[in-house]
Order: sequence, then C-alpha cells, then structure tokens
Amino acid sequence: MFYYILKRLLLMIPTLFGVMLITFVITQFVPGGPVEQLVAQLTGQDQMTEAGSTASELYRGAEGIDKERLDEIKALYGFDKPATERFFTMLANYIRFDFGESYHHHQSVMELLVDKLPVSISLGMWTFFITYLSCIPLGIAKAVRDGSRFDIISSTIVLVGYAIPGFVLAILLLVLFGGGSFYDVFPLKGLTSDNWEELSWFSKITDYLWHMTLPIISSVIGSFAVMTMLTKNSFLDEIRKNYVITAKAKGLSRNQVLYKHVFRNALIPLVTGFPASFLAAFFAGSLLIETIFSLDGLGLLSYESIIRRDYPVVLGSLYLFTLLGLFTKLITDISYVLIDPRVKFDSVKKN
Amino acid sequence: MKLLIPDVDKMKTSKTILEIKNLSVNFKTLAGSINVVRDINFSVESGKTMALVGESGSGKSVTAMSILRLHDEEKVDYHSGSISFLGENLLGVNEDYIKQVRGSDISMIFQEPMTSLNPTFTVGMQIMEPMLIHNNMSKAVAKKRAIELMELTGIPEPHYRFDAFPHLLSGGQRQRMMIAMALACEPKLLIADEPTTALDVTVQLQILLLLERLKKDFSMSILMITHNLNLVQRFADSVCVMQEGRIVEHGQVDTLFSEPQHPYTIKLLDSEPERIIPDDETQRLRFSKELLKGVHLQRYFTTSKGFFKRKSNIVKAVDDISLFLRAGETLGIVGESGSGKSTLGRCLLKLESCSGDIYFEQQKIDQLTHSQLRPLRKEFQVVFQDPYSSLSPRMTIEQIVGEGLKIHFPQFNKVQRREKIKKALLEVGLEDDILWRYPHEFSGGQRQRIAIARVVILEPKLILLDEPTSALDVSVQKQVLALLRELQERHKISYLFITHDLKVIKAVSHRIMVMKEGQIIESGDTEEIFTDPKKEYTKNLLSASLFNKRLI
Amino acid sequence: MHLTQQELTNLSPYQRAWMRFKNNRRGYYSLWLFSAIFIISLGAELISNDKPLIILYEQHYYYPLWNDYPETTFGGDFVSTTDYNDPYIRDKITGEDNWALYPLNNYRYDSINYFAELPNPARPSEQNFLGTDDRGRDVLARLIYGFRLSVLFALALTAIGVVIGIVVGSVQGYFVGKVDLITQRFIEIWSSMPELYLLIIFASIFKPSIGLLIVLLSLFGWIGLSDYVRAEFLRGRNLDYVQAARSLGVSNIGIMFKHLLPNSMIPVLTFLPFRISGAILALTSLDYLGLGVPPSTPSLGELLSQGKENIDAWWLSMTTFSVLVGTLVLLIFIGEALREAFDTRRG
Amino acid sequence: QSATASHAIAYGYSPKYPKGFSHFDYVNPDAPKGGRLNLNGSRTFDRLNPYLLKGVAAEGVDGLIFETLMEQSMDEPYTFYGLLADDIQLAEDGLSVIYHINPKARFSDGTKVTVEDVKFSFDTLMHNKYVHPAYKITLGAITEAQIVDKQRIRFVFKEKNPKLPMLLSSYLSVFPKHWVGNLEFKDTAMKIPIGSGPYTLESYDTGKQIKFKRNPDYWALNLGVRKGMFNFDEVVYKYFRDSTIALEALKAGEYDFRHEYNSKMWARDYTGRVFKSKEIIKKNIPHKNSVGIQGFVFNTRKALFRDKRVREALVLAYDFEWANRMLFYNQYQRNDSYFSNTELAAKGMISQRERELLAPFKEQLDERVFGEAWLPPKTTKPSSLRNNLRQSIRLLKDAGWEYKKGALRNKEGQAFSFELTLSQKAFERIAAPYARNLKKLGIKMSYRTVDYALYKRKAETKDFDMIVSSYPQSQVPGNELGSRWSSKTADVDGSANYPGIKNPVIDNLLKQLSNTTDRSEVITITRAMDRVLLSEFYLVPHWYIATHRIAYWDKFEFPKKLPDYFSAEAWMLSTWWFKAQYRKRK
Ligand SMILES: Nc1ncnc2c1ncn2[C@@H]1O[C@H](COP(=O)(O)OP(=O)(O)OP(=O)(O)O)[C@@H](O)[C@H]1O
Ligand SMILES: Nc1ncnc2c1ncn2[C@@H]1O[C@H](COP(=O)(O)OP(=O)(O)OP(=O)(O)O)[C@@H](O)[C@H]1O
Ligand SMILES: [Mg+2]
Ligand SMILES: [Mg+2]
Repeated sequence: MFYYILKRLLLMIPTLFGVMLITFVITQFVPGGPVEQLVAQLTGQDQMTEAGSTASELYRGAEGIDKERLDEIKALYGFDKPATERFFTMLANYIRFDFGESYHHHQSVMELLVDKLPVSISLGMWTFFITYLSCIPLGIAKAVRDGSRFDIISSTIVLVGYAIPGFVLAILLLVLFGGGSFYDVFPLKGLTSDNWEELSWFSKITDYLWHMTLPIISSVIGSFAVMTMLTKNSFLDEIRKNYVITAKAKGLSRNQVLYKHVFRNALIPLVTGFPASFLAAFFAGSLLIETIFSLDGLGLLSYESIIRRDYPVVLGSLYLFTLLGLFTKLITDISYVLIDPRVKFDSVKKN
Repeated sequence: MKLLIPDVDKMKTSKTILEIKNLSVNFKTLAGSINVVRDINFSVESGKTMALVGESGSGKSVTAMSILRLHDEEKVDYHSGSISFLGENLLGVNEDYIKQVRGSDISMIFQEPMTSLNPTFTVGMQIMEPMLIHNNMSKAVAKKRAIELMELTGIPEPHYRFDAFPHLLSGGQRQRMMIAMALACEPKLLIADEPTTALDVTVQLQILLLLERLKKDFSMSILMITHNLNLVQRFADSVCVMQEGRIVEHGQVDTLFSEPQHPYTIKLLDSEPERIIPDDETQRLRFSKELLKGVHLQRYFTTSKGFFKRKSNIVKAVDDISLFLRAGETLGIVGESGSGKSTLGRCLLKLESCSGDIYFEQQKIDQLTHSQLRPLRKEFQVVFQDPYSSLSPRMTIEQIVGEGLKIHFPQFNKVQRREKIKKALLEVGLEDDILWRYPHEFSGGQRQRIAIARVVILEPKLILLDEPTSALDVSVQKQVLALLRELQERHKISYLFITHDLKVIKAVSHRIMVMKEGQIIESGDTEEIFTDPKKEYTKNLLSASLFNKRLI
Repeated sequence: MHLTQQELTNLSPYQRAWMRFKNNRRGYYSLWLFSAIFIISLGAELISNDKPLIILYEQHYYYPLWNDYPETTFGGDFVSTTDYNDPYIRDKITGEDNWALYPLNNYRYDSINYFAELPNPARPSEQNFLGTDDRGRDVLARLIYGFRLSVLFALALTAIGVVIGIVVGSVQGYFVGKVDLITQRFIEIWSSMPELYLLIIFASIFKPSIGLLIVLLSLFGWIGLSDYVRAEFLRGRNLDYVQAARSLGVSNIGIMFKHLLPNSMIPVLTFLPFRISGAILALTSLDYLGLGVPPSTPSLGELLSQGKENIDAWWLSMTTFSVLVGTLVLLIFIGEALREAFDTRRG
Repeated sequence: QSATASHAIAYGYSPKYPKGFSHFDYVNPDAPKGGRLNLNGSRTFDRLNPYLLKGVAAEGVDGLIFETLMEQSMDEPYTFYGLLADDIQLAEDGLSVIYHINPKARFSDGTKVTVEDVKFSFDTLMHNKYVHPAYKITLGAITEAQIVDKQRIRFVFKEKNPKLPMLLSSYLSVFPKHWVGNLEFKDTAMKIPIGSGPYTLESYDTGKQIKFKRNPDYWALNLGVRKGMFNFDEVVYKYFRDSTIALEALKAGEYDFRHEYNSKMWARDYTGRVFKSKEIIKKNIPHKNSVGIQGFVFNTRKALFRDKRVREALVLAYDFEWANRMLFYNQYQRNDSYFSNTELAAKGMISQRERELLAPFKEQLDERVFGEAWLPPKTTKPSSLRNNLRQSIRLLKDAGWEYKKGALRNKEGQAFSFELTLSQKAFERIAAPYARNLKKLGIKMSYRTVDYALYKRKAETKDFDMIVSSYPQSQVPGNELGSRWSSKTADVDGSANYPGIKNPVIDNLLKQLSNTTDRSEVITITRAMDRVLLSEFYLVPHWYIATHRIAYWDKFEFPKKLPDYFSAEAWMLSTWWFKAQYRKRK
C-alpha cells in the first residue's frame, strides 16, 4: 500500500503538468481573449439593451482603437511574449503556488480565491452535510420499506425536488418570502446583515442562519434525489446477503444491522461520490444560486473568469482544484481498501 | 438487560426449552409456493442435545433458521404451527422480543461460515459484538473474552487472528469464528448447523468436548444439525430424522440407532463409505505418467496490521512443497485446519500466485498468463471449499453449470447442452427441474453438488476437490463418490482430494499426503498411512478419528 | 401468476429478468406510459402542426403535410408555402364548400401565432392551449416536439455515456495495476479540460447542431460513471465466484461482463434516470450560454430558460416543469424496476 | 469656429446660462436637503478607485466624490459650465486650452484644489499603467498639461478638434495628489477616496453596499452649477446580482428608485400590491436624448446584400407594428432616422439647403432622396404586411430573385438564405417573427446567439451576414461618424463600419461635417446625410424609446421643469429631494 501511495503521489506531477498544458493550449484557441474583451468594453459594445443606447453623451472609444494602443493593451496582459515562454513562467510560479494577478480583478488570484471562500464554504458545507445526513437515513429507510407507500411518496418528493431547477426554486422562494410581493420573512441577499459586526454572539448566529436558509434550501433540494436513490439501491443489494442474517441472529436491532453491518458494505458506491462532492462543497459553489442571492462565491468567480477569459484565475484555480482533486481521488481509492479489505490494487496479471 | 422472564410454571411442568409444533414453512418462488418443511414436531429439552439429521435438502437448515425467524420475510411463509421457546411462541412475538432472544438466549452457528461472516469487519469485532449488545460488556472485557473463546476453539495465535478479516482465514478457521461468536453469550439454546464440517478431527473433537462442557456447566441445550452420524451417536441425546421436509423418525439416540424403523434411517445407518478402489490399482498406477507436478512450491502471506504495515506477520501457507499426481490417480490431502491445503490446491491450479515450478502434462505452466492458460483450463478443474461464494449470484443453475460447456464445447447447441446439464445434475443427485433457480435458493449440500456438477460435466483430466462432500448426507455422499470413481475409471481422471473426513479419504484415495503448517509431513499409499503412520501428528489424527468408529 | 417448472426452465435469463421487471407493477406501467408518450411524440407532426392534414378546396383534395402548396393554390398572393393559420387563407379553405382537417393543435414547434391578440408570452387561451412563449410560439407544440427531441437527445447521450463509462470503468476496475494507473491519469487530465472553452471553440468552427452537441457532450459524459463502475469492480474482482469463473477458463471479457457487471450495476442503474434527465437539462445550460442547439429547435431546456426569463409567465415554467418531473418520475420508476430485474433474489 | 465664453463652452452655439447664473432652470434652488436615498447597484464592486483597469468600481465614487473641471447642463445639447475651473480660455489656434481653477475649490479634507492636483490627476490617468486605457484613448490627443501659474493650467493638443476641451472638462476627474501619496496607484484600489465633490464616503462592504454622506461643508454648495442639487443626506447603493431579484428588492422597499430598460419587464413585472396602492410610482419621463439608430445590419460586402433592391425588400418584410404590439407592449417608436429623437434627423420634404448640399451627387443618388424623408413601412391599416411583402416580391424580382423549388432563387439557382448572428438571447424573440415573414418570401433566415467574444470577433472581422448593431449618437456629431460610415473604414478590421458603407456622397458629407462646428450647418449636413443613408437601406431599422421608464417609491419630489438631455439616474440623484416626512435620518 505504501508503495502504491507513493506511486500515486509521484504520478500527480505529470498529471498536473498534463492538465495545465492542455488547458493552456486550449485557452490559446478560444476566441475573444482578454484583450478583445477589454477592447469590446472600451468601444462600448458590450452593453446593449433592447432599445439601443440612450446615453446622453457618447463614449469616445466607439471610434475604434488603433494598433499602437492595441499593442499597449496586449503588453498589459503579457501577450507580447511567446506562448511557450508564458507557459513555463507560469509553471515555475505555480510550483510555488504563486498564481499571479487576475486580468480583471485588482487582487491576486490567491487573494481572490481566499476572498470567495466564506460564501462557498457556507453554502457548500451546509449543502454537503444536510445532503449526506438526510439522504443516507432516508435511503436506508426506503430500502427497508422498498415498495411501500412511504417509499413511493418519498421518491416522488425527492424527484420533484430534483427536477425543480435550483434557480427556479430560488426565485420562487425569494418572490414568496423576500417581502417584495408576498411575505416578508427572509432577507433578499447576502450572507449577513449590514449591522452584523455590532450584533451579539448569539444574534450573529441567528442572523447568519436567517440569511442562509433560502440559499441552502435552493441548493440542497436538487441534491437529495441521487444520493437517496443510490443509498437505497446499494442497501437493497446488500440487505439480503448472508452476513446480514448472521448479524440479525446475533440479536442486533434492525438499525444496528443496517447502520453497522450493511452500511459498510454498501458504502463503496457512496464513497465514490463523496470526495468529489466534499471538494465541491468547499470550492465549487453554485453560479445561479450565488447570483440570485447576491452572494460572492467561487461559483460566480469561476464562471465569470471563464466567460471573461480571465486566464490567470481560470488556470490558477484549475491548478489548485486539480491538485486537491488528485488528493481526494487518492483518498477515495485508499478508503476503498479501508472499507472493504478485499479490495486490492495489484494487477490482474499477477495471478 | 434481558427482557425475558421465563415462565416459571411452565418450566416446572416440563423441562422443554424449545418446542416446535406442526411447523410448515413455504417459500414463494416463481413456480408458486413450495413447501419445504412439512408439519414437523419436535422439542429440545433443557441441557440436552437434540440432533437433526437427514437428507441434504430436506429442510433442516430452514427449520433451524425459522426458530429465530431469520428468513427473508417477503419470501417466506410460516404456513402453520408454532415454535415455543420457554413457552413463548416465537412466530408470534414482536420484533423487540425476538431481538432479545437472538444471540443471547438462542444463538446459531450457520452452515456456511464463509458467507455468513461480514467481509468488512474483523472477525474479532464480530465475535465481540453479541457480548457488547447483550451483556453490556466493556470493549476491553469483551475483547479478552473473545480471544479466550478463540483460543477455546483452537485457533492458533488468537491475538493475531483477532484482527484478521474473514477472507484471510481458512475454511475451518472461519467456522471456528462462527462457533466462538455463537458461544459468546452463553446461550440457553445453541443451534449448530453443521458446525464442524471444515474442521480436522482433532479440532472437531476439541470443539465437541467444549460444547459438552458448556452443556453441563450452563445447562445449555443444543440443536445440532449434522450428517455425521457418529457424532450424533456420541454426543446427542435424541435424534430426528428428516426427509423431504418431514420428520420421518425420532427417538432417543440409543433406540434409534439400535432399532431404526424408517427405511431412510436404515439406509442412512448403512451408508458407511467403503473403499471403492481396487487394492491393486495403486500398484498399477505407479507406471502411469505424471499429470501434474509441483516443485518447491511456496506461498507466504504477509499480512499487516494497521494501514502502513506497522506490524506484520508471515503465514507460511505453503512452505516448499513438492508433489506429483499421476493420471487416473486420487491424491488425498489431509491435515490440520489452516495448514495450507486449500492454498496449495489453488497454487497448483494457478489461481493463486506462488513461487516454484508447476508442470501439467510435462508442460510448464507457472509462467503462463490467464489467456494462455485458458485452453488448458478445460483440463484441470476445481470444486471450491465454499460452494456458495463460488457460484455467481446472478446466474441461474443452467448458466452456471453450462458456462464451461459453452466455452470448451462450443459444438453443442442449446438443447444438447441442456441435456448434458440435466444429466450432470441427476448424477450428483439433484432434480433436473432446478435449472432456472438461482444459487441462494438451495441448501448447502445442494450447492455443493451444483459445484461438483459444474466441474464433472467438462470431463477434465484433473479435478481439485476441496471438501466436496462435507455438506452431504452419507447416502448422497456415497452416490457422489461413486460418480467420481466412475468418471475416474472411464476417463482416467485424476483427483486432488482435500478433506477432513478420514473415512472418505480412505475410501477414495490412492495416496495420501498429510499437511501441517504449510508442509507435507508425511505421505504415502493410503493403506500405509492408515495402518502405519510415522509422524506423531498423523497418529493423533487417526486416533482422534477413532471416536468415529461406531460404538456399537 | 405461477409458472410450471417446464415453462421456467424454458425461459431465458432475459425473459426471467423481464418477468422480474414486470413484477414491479409501477415500473412496468411507467415503461408503458413512457413508451406510449414517446411513441406519440414521434408522430408529433400529426398531432401538432401548422398544416392541415387534408384540405378539400374547390373539389380538389390536398395533403399539405406531405406536399408543399403555394399560397396561390388557395387564392393567395405568394408562391411560397402557404401559411394555413393565416386568417386570410383559413377563410378561403374552410369557407363555402371547402373543408380542411386540422391537427389537434394547430401549431408546429416553430410556428409563430402571428395573429394572436395578446402580447407574448401570452397566457393559455383557446388558440394556444398552453399559451405562447416569448416570441409567440405555441407552448404545447414546443412541449410535444421538445419532449421528443430532448428525450432522443438524452437517450443517445446517456447510451453513449453509459457504454463508455462501463467499459472504461470495468477495464480499470478489473485489470487494476498499470492499466488503472494510466487510464486514471488520462481521465484526470481529460476531465479537467475546460469544457466550456471547447464548446466555444467548436461553436466558432461549426454551426451548432444536435449531432455536434451529442459528440461534444459524450466526450465528457462518461467520466463520473466510470468511477463508480471501477469501484464496484475493485470490490468484486477478488470474490470467489470470479476465481471460479477463471478456473473454468472464462475469458477476461466474459468474467467482466457476465460475472462482474451484473453484480456492479447498482450505481449504473441508479444513475441512469438521472443521467437521462441530466442530459435534458444540459441542453438548458448550454442554451443559456448560446452554445446549445439552434434557437428554433424545440428543446425542454430552451423552454425552461424562457421560464426563468419570464417568471410571471407561469405557463412556461410550470408546464415544462411538469413534463420534466413527469418524465423523471417515470424514468426513476422504470429504473427501479430495472434494478429489480437485475435482482435475482427476487426470483 | 467654436465659441468660447470664459465661464462656459458650447459646441457651435452660445451657452444658455450667463456668467454667474444662480442655478439651472431644471432644479429647485430651494430644494430641502435630508434623508437617506437607497439605490440599486448593479451586480457587484470590488474597488473604490474608479480609474483602475482591473476590477469593478463602486458606483457613485466618480461623480459624488470626485469632480471634473466643468459640468454639463441637461437642457442644452452640449454645453459645459465651470465647476472646479471658473474660467476657460481656448487658444486662438485651437491647439491648447487654459483652465483657471476656482480658488474656493476644496477637497473634503479641507485642502485646496491646486493646479498641481489637476496636473497630477491628468498625468496619472494618462500615463499610469494601472489606469484604465479608456482615458488614454479618449484624451489621447492631449499631449501635455502645463502649469501656468498658481491657479492656471494649460493643456496642449496634438491636433485641432473642437470637442477636445469639452471631453477634457467632463472626463478628467481631479483627485488630490496627497490621496495617492507614495502609493503605487494600483494600491489605492481600496483607499478611502478624498475628492472635492458633494459627498464623502461613509462606509462600504465590498461587493454588497456602499454608503455616501453629504458633505455639509461642500465648497460649491451655492455655486450656480450646484445650487439646489444633491439634496440627499445619505446615498446608499445596495448591490444585487440578479435583475429579477433586484426588482423584488425594489418592491420590498430595499431601495427607492429603478430605471427599467426592458419593455417586457416594464409591462409585466412592475405589478403587485405596492404598485396598486401607488406606493411605488411607475412613470415615463420624456427626454430628448439622441438615440441614434439600431437595426439588423446588412453586410453589404456579401454578394447577397450588394443589391440595394434586395435590402429594401428585406426592410419591407420587417413588421415593426406587430413586434411593438406583441413583444414590446407598444412602448417603442420606429427608428426613422440615423439621428432619431433629435433635431439632426431628416424630416419631411428636403430643405433648400440640403438640396444644395446634395445637388452635386444627383446622379449617384436615389431620386427619392430629394423628396420626402423616408418613412419606414407600416403594417397598420391601410397598409398591411401582405402589401409590403407584395412590394418586396417585386423588388426581389427586379433584382433577379424568384421563387422556385421551395425557395427564393437567383438565376444561378442559388437559394436565398443567410444567418442573423446575435449576441443576446433577448433578440431571438425579435428575430423569430422576422424569419417567419422572410419565409413567406422564400428567404431562409436562421438566427443564432453566440458567445459574446465570438460575436465580437465576427463583427470585427466582418464575418457575418447580418448582425444587430446600434449606432448611438451624440448631440453634436463629429468625426466619430467617419470611423463608422466612411469608405476608408469599410474594410478595416475592428472598425464600426459594419454594413461596409462605401459611399462617396457620405464620404464627402463626413468631410464637410468635420470642417464645421456651426450648429445650423451641422444640422443641415446630418439631415442630408440621414436622407442618403436611409435611401441606401444599410440596415433594417429598429425602434427607440424617447422616455425613461422609471419606478420609485412615493417619497420624492422633483422640479416641475424637466431637463431635455439627461440620464434618469443622474437626474434623480442630482435634482430630486425627499418629501418632508422622509427627510429625517433613519
Ligand atoms: N430461499 C429459498 N427459496 C426456495 N427454496 C429454498 C430456499 N431456501 C431453501 N430452499 C429449499 O428448501 C429445501 C430445504 O433446504 P435446507 O437448506 O433446509 O436443507 P438442508 O436440510 O439444510 O440441506 P443440507 O444438508 O444440504 O444443508 C431445499 O430443497 C432447498 O432447495
Ligand atoms: N489471502 C490470505 N492472506 C493471508 N493469510 C491467508 C490468506 N489465505 C489463507 N491465509 C492463511 O493461510 C493459512 C492456510 O490457509 P488455507 O485456506 O490454505 O488452509 P486449509 O488448509 O485449507 O484449512 P481449512 O481446512 O481450514 O480449510 C491459514 O492460516 C490462513 O489464515
Ligand atoms: Mg443445511
Ligand atoms: Mg481450506
């Protein structure tokens, strides 16, 4: 096992290199790089409304930008250097976790990522915990009562939840409870109130929860179904095996049988998705939910940096997340062995 | 925290601890409800051993499992009858009640220890578990007790084995874990379904003596299911004989053995395996060519405790063994449980990597890959020690038995194939109407026979038989052994025959090898070993098996 | 319903599986319902179209669904194809002795109700049973056609994704060792490719079409699933019955797909319905970025994103949403039955 | 020649307000001050400094805190009055300008606004590499700022351009040198800004909200250009990322004022309790802003659209009345000019002066140019779409296109089909009915929305058949028109000449335009140009709106007299005030 882990750790280097190389190459071919983006903004073409412009005075940039200025702008983004040089300087910096400056934000990439973390973690962690903590018991209960009315009704409910797009629900909730049209129960935006700093310790918590309720509901609701069904099905598959009978014969209660004996055996499929969603919980965030609730998280950041061709952010976060992703993948693989001792990573050729 | 308050009055009037009345059990299958236990009645007295013997597939295990209501509720139908334990009808009580009974008042040793252990937990933990729930023991105390129990069942190095996972243990070791688990809470009633099939005679004796002692000390009652009639005679107080779901005869051991009434009982008692090999054959075979040869085979298992191998231990499962097998010869392998018999067998057939050279028909096969070996596979086949786990759970019997045919005899069409399958099933004593069923719908002995049918149907040159008859009653056993012999005579098949049943080995093998701790300590012609054992261990083995001799 | 031994013996394992499938009434009926709806939607042109099926005009029969008739045929001005919903034409072909058989719903997915009264999106009315979308197209027609397209798209995408996912996952999980290490690295690199950029690049080279989207999304669609299959194989490959199969001389492929796969199907079957609906929704998010199918193509995703843009037009989001939920629920029920079909313990 | 007054500059005419005027006509000089105004910030912000390249600046800093040298009036086309500068002197040769800084001008920390500060601001904005290049581009023709004496500063121009001093006056924000201090300019991103404007920064929460406080000691409180303006004690911008939610927030009373740009939302979403009870007032405020023209632009470089008759036929197929009714809730007017909603637009019969101007080109021009101004086709009675399409068919036939085998085909049998490339999904609903009408002619128009960057590239490299483009216009058009419509730019990548206009008449008119600033002459030229452009059918004209659609909580009062040329936000922020009960600080 030790050598396997070592091997995997060493293999991360070429993998990471491959990831960065491919992405870097791809970014070279994407139409509309940061320079074009800026030029578009300068020439005022990027904002168009349904009925033309009603600006009272005109932006001079509309006349277009001459070559000289264009070169200046290019140099601004370092595009005056050849691609290979840029790639290798980038790699050299990345090894030291120096991701450079964003094209669009005045902060460095690292600062940006750190800045957006609280929102993403808030949203992600809750979603993650609520999902796992409710899906697994629910899935188990459904497996035990397979085919019963409870099973059917709960299936339908989680499925409806799954099918409602998060953003639709979010808007619906805000319209209903945001105070604009119907009930004024929850705030419309943000993570905390404006006067959060002045609040007492307890009110801080309630204020935070009060703000998080709607975003969390919206982002959680869609994630129930898959987990629940996966749990249910994995359990159903295990529940009739002989060792379950043994466990029963020992006098274990149904829950002990399920949560101890069956759980571990049914865990592998659940664990497969676990690290990815754990990582996602911290680092992904949800674009639409963040937009709707005016939360400033990583979901929005990564979407916007992709759309605006903010390559340092795109590549920097990719590097970081890939690295974390590789570690979690390794952890998953190791946890397979820990969960089920029969799992081995040696080649089939050996025997 | 026992909820159970025995009904004192009832206990006084009768010492009966378990009473089964008019029990019928049905299974729901696609072919309708099938009645596997039919209106049976028997009772177990406190402090006594009641033996349930009978045909393989006659419903013994089903009856046993019904006592604790362990069948899949959706599939089973307790058609009629009652099971009263200390006066309470277990078929009628609620879930909480039966939960308290299970594992503490009544505990059970399952027939197939391999699949009955949870593969993801260490055996130690599984032994501790009933103590933790029923006796409110602390972990440390429970652990101590568990190790004690393991020691009692004769597991070597129990401290070390405590942390082992079931799949790392040998068949007999797993069976002993089951026993330890069942004894953990000192039950009032122990249901033991074939508890010693995977154990060598010495250990078997040790276990039975242990049970005997517990019976006395704690006035434990035992419901013992077994095919081993000697064992019944020696240890049981009363017997029930089952056939086709019915109890065809019951009575005290002495009376039943001396004056059997029912024809089936009579048949059972007469079916002592007899040597089916002509005396001179061993001599004749000296000149036939070597079919399989292993030279300096070695297989060590390094098992580690803890994730990063903090402590590791080397098990020398096969320790520099050389052997050969001639065409048409049966080589019996006996030995201590855990001595590496199964491992050796698997090594020889390239199912386990090991060092050393292996020759099959003079061809060196140890370096061949799976795909290079495939054409050869037809020629050497194996019956695994644990038939259940070796049958693909999502394949029908027809698919399982027919798979090899499909690969190695592609010339047969579907109809021909089915005919062959049916024939093979009949030969091992199974009905031919089970083709559509899945492995979990069979009894232990039936599965064992399916595994045999799957192999013999291919008519290979060599078959490794790892405990092929341990779950068979004497009459079926006889039939299977006869079949094997017939095949041997017809096709000159060679057998590597691993078993703990010395009577069987005596009956079928030309030569015998005795294994202990990964080594062959003695080998020779069958006659020679049985009459004149050289090594101390062999002597012990044989003497322990002496109790097998009928006492009358 | 009980069968005789003989009947049972004669059933192939697939027939057995089908019987188990049928045993789950819910899944069985769901399959019927889904197939029925799907088949009906395949004939969408006959149910919802802006052309009449038959016209009797001045003693002549016309079949506009199959033939193009210029407007001049019916006394109009244009030599181009007739707009049969134009009141001008409608009056002519239904007036006096003339007669026309219109389909149940008078619109095709891309026909604009040009002669509506209310501004778009318009609420349900007699003309448009489920209202119109933001450019005056009939919502019902778009739902019918959109369902067809989305389901076809999703089935194709899912089928491809599942097949690749299973193959890759099982190869990894079965052979492990180097094969696994290399494939796994490849997947890691592959999956971190910026999909969006690739889509943008492709959109700049090709005109978007359903086919192109299927190809592009298939490139990545299998990745999640392969992990699950791999995990199941990792666990299953050391079991005794696999050893038994090897000793029988079953080939690696045979072991993988006959012995291991049926026992590793849980995640695949669980994800199946979700993947199908996920593929339907994938069209939504791509549409959102303008990388989806051409805008006149009917897709449920497009309707859904219109629903977001027009919150007050509940008939957009609610109807699409109902269709989606309905589809999803049916698919899940079918999926459950499918799982039971694989569960041999059920007989 | 440009008129220069010492206190004001105007483009080609005399400024309306005299030196030392007390207040603008469109303000209430006695407007009471007080109250907290909540406004809606759009999306987010991550810096306070408005001038940097990177990041998104907070709203309000430039304008409420930082001031420019001059202030534009809202009731004249293009006139500027001194703010930080109280005297402006344009050199005879038009190659430099001298500003005299008002000695009273103070930054909010009490320090005097000096010429050094002005020069520092100019140099920073022009040369610092962290500054947004927009400044360099806009003011690029200004080579240098020279300090003349303690109060005066001179800016030197590279070339003569009457618009330059005006741009400079309104574009160069002045910030104190000591605000930047020794810092790298980029490090002032989050530094609390110190300016000379009416407000100071009170607090902010990055990306969420920013709060300004009125400076009670504002130096220009009683200056003519400021009198009666900026009447709110506090101004808060609250940021919402999603427009749907932002509207909900308005309804919930999170903020007070909203300007709507979308007809559908205006018609359908501004409803509910608060609107019914008149707590929120929904109003259309008329304006005279130049709205230019918007349309589906033909790429005349493509063979398909080379023929004017084809283009006209396609213009006829567009049913604006339908779109206005069915899609826009009748909120729009048809673009009938390249200078819509201004006096620069051609109207009615051609005037004598215009006729003279165009006479030399009579041969090259459509005779309709010399008649009534072009009116867009109508589909309301007595005309109808059917009639218009009939006309289209005739035109197409003349141009050699006829309906054959299921499509409109030319002599070579090529079918008429093209693609409309869009950058916004919102336009698909506009394109769809047009495609439907074209189909009646046998023309296949497909439309698709592409990623913005892709759209941009297609537009830049002129790799499209048809796009949507809008040409916003200034009240005082100058040589920026050259880059759009002159032959020179037709084949230049990145130019705004999307249709590919290569018309010698237009070239000539453009040249004439750049040689004059006289208002009446400018008007004549633009009108003549308008007639010529319209007669060439370079685009399918769209629509415009001559009002601001605003909704606000009924807490405000504002001057009776409305300005003419203004943006809704700036107008409300500078001239409105709270009703008495809302004036108290919350
Ligand atoms: N789940 C099931 N579904 C259908 N039939 C079953 C099922 N389990 C057991 N049977 C059938 O019930 C009968 C009795 O089985 P049981 O396991 O009790 O036999 P047994 O007496 O223990 O035999 P053995 O000695 O071989 O273990 C067998 O014929 C078997 O095929
Ligand atoms: N995979 C494994 N890893 C570690 N130890 C193993 C493994 N397989 C077997 N062993 C050990 O090797 C020894 C020999 O096992 P084997 O199964 O060959 O015994 P056996 O002779 O067949 O015994 P039995 O009669 O009980 O079946 C045992 O001590 C067992 O614990
Ligand atoms: Mg049994
Ligand atoms: Mg063994």
